[in-house]
Formats: sequence, C-alpha cells, structure tokens
Amino acid sequence: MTFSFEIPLLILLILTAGGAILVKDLVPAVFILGSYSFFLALVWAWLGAPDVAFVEAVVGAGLATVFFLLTLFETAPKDTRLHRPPPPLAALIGLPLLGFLLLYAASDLPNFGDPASPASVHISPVYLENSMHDTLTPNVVTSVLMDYRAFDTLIETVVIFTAGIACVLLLRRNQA
Amino acid sequence: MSHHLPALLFLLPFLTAISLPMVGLKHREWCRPMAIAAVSAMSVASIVNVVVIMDSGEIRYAFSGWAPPIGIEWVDDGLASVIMVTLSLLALISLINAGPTSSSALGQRIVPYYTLILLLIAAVTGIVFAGDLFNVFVFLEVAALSGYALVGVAGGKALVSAFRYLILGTLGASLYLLGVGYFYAATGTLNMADLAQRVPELMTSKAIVGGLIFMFLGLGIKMALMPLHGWLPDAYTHAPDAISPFLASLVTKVALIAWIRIMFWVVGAGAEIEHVPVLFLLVELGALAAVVGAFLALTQHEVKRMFAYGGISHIGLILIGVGIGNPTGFAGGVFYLINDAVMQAALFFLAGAAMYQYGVRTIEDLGRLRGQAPWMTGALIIMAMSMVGFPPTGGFFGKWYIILGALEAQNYLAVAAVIISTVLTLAYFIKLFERIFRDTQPSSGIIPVEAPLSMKVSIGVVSAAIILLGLFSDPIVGFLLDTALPSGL
Amino acid sequence: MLELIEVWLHRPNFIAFVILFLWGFYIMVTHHNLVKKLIGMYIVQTSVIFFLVAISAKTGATVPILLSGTGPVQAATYTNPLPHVLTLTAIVVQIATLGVSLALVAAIYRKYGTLDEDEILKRLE
Amino acid sequence: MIQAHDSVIVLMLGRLLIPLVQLFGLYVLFFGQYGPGGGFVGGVIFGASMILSILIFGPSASYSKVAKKVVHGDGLGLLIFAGVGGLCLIGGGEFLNYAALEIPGLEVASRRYVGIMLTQIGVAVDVAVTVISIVFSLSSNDEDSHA
Repeated sequence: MTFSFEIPLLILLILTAGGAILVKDLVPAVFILGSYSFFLALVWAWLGAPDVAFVEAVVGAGLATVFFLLTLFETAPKDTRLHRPPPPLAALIGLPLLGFLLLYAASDLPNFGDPASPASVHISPVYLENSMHDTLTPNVVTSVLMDYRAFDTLIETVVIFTAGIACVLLLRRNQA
Repeated sequence: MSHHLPALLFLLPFLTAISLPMVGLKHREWCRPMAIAAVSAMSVASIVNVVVIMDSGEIRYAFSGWAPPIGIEWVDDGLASVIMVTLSLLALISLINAGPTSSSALGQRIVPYYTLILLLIAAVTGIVFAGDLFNVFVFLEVAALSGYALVGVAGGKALVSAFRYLILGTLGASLYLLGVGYFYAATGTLNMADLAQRVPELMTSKAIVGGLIFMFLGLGIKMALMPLHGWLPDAYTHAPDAISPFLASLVTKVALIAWIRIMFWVVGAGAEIEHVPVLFLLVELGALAAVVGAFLALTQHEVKRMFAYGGISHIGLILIGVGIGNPTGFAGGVFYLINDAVMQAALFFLAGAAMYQYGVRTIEDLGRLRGQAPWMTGALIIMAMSMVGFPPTGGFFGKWYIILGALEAQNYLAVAAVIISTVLTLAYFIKLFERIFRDTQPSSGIIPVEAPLSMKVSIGVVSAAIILLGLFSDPIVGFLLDTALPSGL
Repeated sequence: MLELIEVWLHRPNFIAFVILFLWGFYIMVTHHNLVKKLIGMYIVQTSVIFFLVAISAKTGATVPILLSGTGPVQAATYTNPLPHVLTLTAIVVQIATLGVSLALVAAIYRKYGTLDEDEILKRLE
Repeated sequence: MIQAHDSVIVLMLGRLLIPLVQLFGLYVLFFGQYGPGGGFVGGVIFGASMILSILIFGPSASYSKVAKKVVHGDGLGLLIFAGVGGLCLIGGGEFLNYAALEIPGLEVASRRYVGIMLTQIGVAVDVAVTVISIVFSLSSNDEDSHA
C-alpha cells in the first residue's frame, strides 16, 4: 500500500490542528479549524467514506465554523493571556499513560485495510449483499443508516433536537 | 402485543417531549400536566412490564424488524424491568416535586425546560434497555446534553459547573466511543449478545483489553467513579433544586447500569486481564470510591455538596456489591443501586425543601430547622438511617446482602470497605444532626416560607419508599436472584 | 519494541489519530480559554471519528455505493459501511455538543464578561 | 446582533446563490439513496441557505421571515420520523419496521424504500429547523444579561 497521497494530507492535518490550537487570536483559529475539517474530509474521502467526508465538509468546515464565529462575535475574540502556567502534574502523568494505552491496545488490531479483519467479514457483508434486495437502495450507508439501524438515526436526530432545545433554554430568556 | 412494551416505555416520554415545543407555543400551562401524564403512563407501563417479565420471561425487541446482529436490539429482562420501575417512579415523583418553584423562576422557558426533562427520562429508558454498544452511546449523549442544559439553567455559578460537566462528560463519551471502536475492530459486531459469544475467547487480545479500559474510563466519568468524579459535586450543588434529584437519581445510575451490562453480559464475570480477574479490580476501585467519597462528604460545608459526595461513595458500594462475583453480592449490589437512586432523590428533595422553606445552604444553616420543621427532620432521620444502614430501611438490607456476599467470597477487603464507609457516613450524619438538635446559636430571623404541597408529598412518598424497600427487601432480592442474574455467575 | 514501532509506521493514520487525540485532550483539560477548550474538544471528537473511519478501510475496495443494480454483490470490493454509519451519528453528536457548549460559553460571557477560566473562578468567589 | 448587509454585490450574490443552495440541498436530500448525502446533509444545507439569507438580508426581510416562522416547528421533523415508525407499529410490525407500512400495491422492498425516503425527509426537516434555531439562539442578545 502506498502512502504517497496520504502522508502529506496527514501532515497538513496535524499542522492545521496545531494552528487552531496555538493561534492566540480566536477568529483565525476558528478558520484554521475549518480548514482542518476540510483536510479531514479529504482523508476520509481517500479512505473510501464519501458520505462521512461530505458530512464533515458541510458540518465541520461549514456549520461548526458558523457556530464558533457567531459565539465569538458576541464574546471576546481574543485570548488575551500572554503567559501560560506550567501544565498540571496530572496531565504530565496521565497523557503519556493514555498514549501508551492507545498504542498498546492498537498492537493487536487487525492490519490497516485488511479485507479479512473481523469488522470486514462478520456483519458488514450482510448489509452490502442485501441492501439492494431488501431496500432497493444502492447507497449502502443510507440503507444501514435509515433502515437496518434506523433507531440509532432516530436518536441521533433526537440529539440534535435536544441541542436546539438546550440552546433555547440557555440563551433565550425573553422569548419562548 | 406485550412484546412492544419496551418500545412503548420509550415512546411515551419521547413523543410527549417532541410535541411539547409545538403545544407550548400556544398553551404554556399545558406543559406540566402533559409531562406528568406521560411519565405516569410510563410508570404504569413499567409496572405492567415487570408483571409480563415475571410471567413470560425476557423480551427481546428488534427495532426495524431486523434480527439482532444486523439490527438494533433492546433487552428487557429482569434487571432492566426492575430498574425501569424504580427510575420511572422516581422520575414521576421528581417531576411532581419540580413543579411550582420552577414555574415561577423560568417564565417562558418552561417549555424547553419540560421538554429536556422528558428527553432525559426517555434517554434513561434507552440506556437501561439497550442491547447494542453504540445505541448506549447515543442515548448517553441525549441524557448528557439535556443534563448540561438543565444544570446551566440556574445561571451564574451553575453555568460554570455545567461547562465543566460538559467538558468532562464529552471526554467520557469520546473515551467510550473509542472503546466501542476497539471492540468493533476486534470483533466486527456491536450487538451485546453477539459480542458475548466472541469476546470471552478474545480476552487475551490487547485490543479488547484496551477497549474495555477505555469504555470503563468513559462510563466511569459518566457515573462519577471516585478519581473521575470531578464534575459531579459542583454540578449537583449549583443545579436548580428541582433538577438535582433528577440528576442524582437517574444520570449516574444509568451509566453504572450500562457498565454492569457490558461487564456481566458481554465480557462475562470470569474475565481476566493478564491473569488478574476484572471483577477483583472493580472491587478495589469500588472500595476506594466508597471510603474516600464518604470521607470527603465528612469535610463538606454545603448540604447539597455533602449529599453529592455521599452519592459518590454509594457508587463505590454498588461496584463492590456487583464485583464480588457471586449471586448474593450481585443481587445485593443491584438492590443497593435501587435504594441509592431512591435515597439520592430523597436527600435532594429534602435539601431543596429546606432551601425553599428556610434558606438552608450550608450545614450551619441547618440550625434553623430546630424545633420548627418536625416533618422535615423526621424525613431526614429516615433517610439518614437508610444512608448509614440501620434496619428496617432499604439501605440496611442492601449493605447486608453486599456484606453477606463478600463473606461468602471471603473478600475481607470488601467487608472492611463497606464497614469503614458506613462509619464515615454515620459520622457525617451526626455532624448534620448535631446542627439540628444541639446547636446553641439563636436561630436567625429568617421567616420560613410555607413549602408547597407537592414538595411535602414527594418527600413523604420517598421516605415511605425507603422503609417499604426495607420491608419488602426479601421478595425484591428474591426476584433479582431469580431473574436478573447474568449467566456464569 | 522495534517491531511494534515498525507496525505502527505501517498505519500512519493511526499515529495521526494518537497525536490529534492526545493534543486535543491536553488542550481540552488544561487550557484556560473556554473557546480554546472547545477547539480541543472538537479535535478530540474528530480524531475518534477518524479512528472509526480507518476501521472501515479495505485494501483495493471502493466506496460502499453499489455499482450494478442487479446481480450478486462481492462484499470484499466495497468498504465496510457500518463504521461510516457510526461516524455519521458521531459527527451529529459532535456538532450538537458543540452547539450546547457554545451556548454555555455565550451565557458565561454574558454573566462574567470574560472567557478566561481563572478570571471566572476569581469572580465566583 | 445580525443586521442586513449593505453591500450591493453581497445582496446580488445572495439573491443568486440562495435558491441554488436550496436546490442543491433538495438534490442531496432526495439522491441520498443513490449517492453520498441524505437527510442530514440535505437538512444542514437547506438550513444553511436560510441562515445565509438572514445574514445577508437581515432578520426583518421578508425572505427571512420564513426562517423565523420555521423555528417554531421544532420537533416536527422528529414527529414525521417517529410517525413513520408509529405507522409501522399500527401495521403490525416492530417500531420502524418499514415492511409493515400499509401501502397498497407495493412489495416489501419498495415499502422499505418509501420508508427510507420519508424518514430522510423527517431528518432533514428536523436538522434544518434546529440549525436555524441554534443560530438564532447564539446570535440573540437579551437585555437582562450583564449582571
């Protein structure tokens, strides 16, 4: 497997994430975060997930940026503090531990892109093979999302509904 | 028809919640009656559900009509049905308790307020029944999002607490999702029953071990297990008095139930990581939480914060109970979970009423209750008896079965932890009652406000429930032993 | 140990995930600016989603949109659609959480007039 | 606070772009079964077009009044989704089992196809409404703040 296309994208991804974290001025940081989302969408498209890439491009690069900007317009657009305190001890111990755990757990994962991995052979072929016959829907992601696992999608829609109601409850004191 | 019961239990609060914004546009005053009606119907349905489960065994409900590993499945067995009755009745009482005081403070925002409460209740139903790892995640997020907003509605300090709750809660959800990802990559399925057949033989795989640890960390944050409890005391203390009982009796408990499901129904009680039994680790963590939580409760000055730490200590006790690894301990742990949900609701009802009536916020303020509020003091005595564990309250029998189980398993560390936490609990309640009965400072000139009837009724009901749980502990634990045990215990 | 490192080098996207996750985690927990915390949270959530998407990849497979209307489907020629579904849901959860958290940030700013956590804690006392 | 933009170019471009964006949203929504996209993206794009109209023409323009009215329909999309599920219950199947939808003249696979289509519309409506609602919430500044 060649990584010639992926490696530069991943480097750009980490650079943009770093930019979003390190830039002091919050409005540029949010725009850099938007470009981070965009690169993420590219990586996902490369990994064969066009649906996810599409949603990330619309939601991450678009909607999230709009939400951030609207909040920043109402609040302070700058991180005014110049000196940052030293990191707390718990973070210095906890983060390497967490990183070690991530890598430790990954060493037994099936190889990247392995067509014989459990995830590729156990349940998912059923969706791919039956989607057309069961639902007449060629886009398997849609048929899994809206039919085989439709209940998850209902709750997903409830999550976004909850968020809307929560924003109303928190921010609109005068109108219902 | 009866096999639709789990779906019905979810649909009642859910459909009411999604129609409230539109109904509330024209008729704001309908929100409360509609919410109460929905949750009452849900309570009745949950009682019917237990009867059906007793009669005809567990119900497995496949959403969208797809057989389990393909579709999403809900499992309605003994454990889920008993927990569901407890939680829905508590939700009903909390809803009645939450009434008049919140209406005046919120004004027009009463519509989103009740919508979020109903969504929280619906999400709790989902987590209790879910038989699918990812389904649990989505429901946890619904519960969490409504929880954040409901904590933040008080404004001021509550906003900051809610923000911290959100940061830690999202961290927990991300870690849980990560764990689900590792499980999925290693097994290829998300359904709990299907996983249960594949995971035990994979316990040597580092991916499964790592996934299990991540899921435990994530749910540990959600259930406020001791070193990960940072969000809970602030959130419960600063949340509106009407909301604290909901959070205390519902939110942390369902995370614990999700963990019990994963631990006993997916991984299996006999699982070992590198030859260390997982359950042994659970007991250790539970013992730590039980003792340190009770000790921290002793050092608090605010009433609600003290009760919050009491709840953290109880999460530890429940983990000890289920972690002992024999039927007595497991049933005792689950029974204690039910008791804890009731006790937490009761304590926060009382804290809310004391705040409303006498403006009690700190322990020092409790002196105002002296000689003034016999019914409130009486209820507090009942709750304290149950928290510490005097017969004939439910708390006593819960601890009794946990200790019995621990002795059976010859796990003396667990016995010691339960006893130490009991002594510490006794100590902090003595500290409370000392203020009420022996305080010599003259009561301040605060003129008490008469508490509304709904508050008194709800406190009375939960106090009675604590004693009833004690009196009927035998049949309940018997039922749990008969129907709610995981296989392999 | 060397073998492990070699194994990890064969999955560059996993290494990217670990870096993003830990960096975001660190910012989310320790940064004093509330909006920066949320940027960290956003990066943590997207990195977990990244991990899930990477599970779905199969070497030499195409996107999970069936090409021919009829005839049997070779499952190995399409990537695994289930992680995509999970990630779609997770992205929605992420944006919903972001909305609520930004609402909280806006409400905190209205009350305390700052986004600096230490300042807010000072004003609380 | 959001106000109408005063640049002619922006206004012109807005008039031109917004219908196109809405058309694209509808395309994405209804072709979700054949290509990438679906209810969620369609809803977001449609909601975004309305947000754009509010940002460009201001909240009081006639174009934006629709968006303001729409916000009160919070929960409508979910009612569509759950309603389809409820119809399945009435038809004798499990919740959301589209095969039990009582549509005469359609076999099971086509019923599921219709079910997917209807629920996608539900998702799109809910998402579009909620996105607009969140934007309104985030950009509202109430007078009783700044204690």
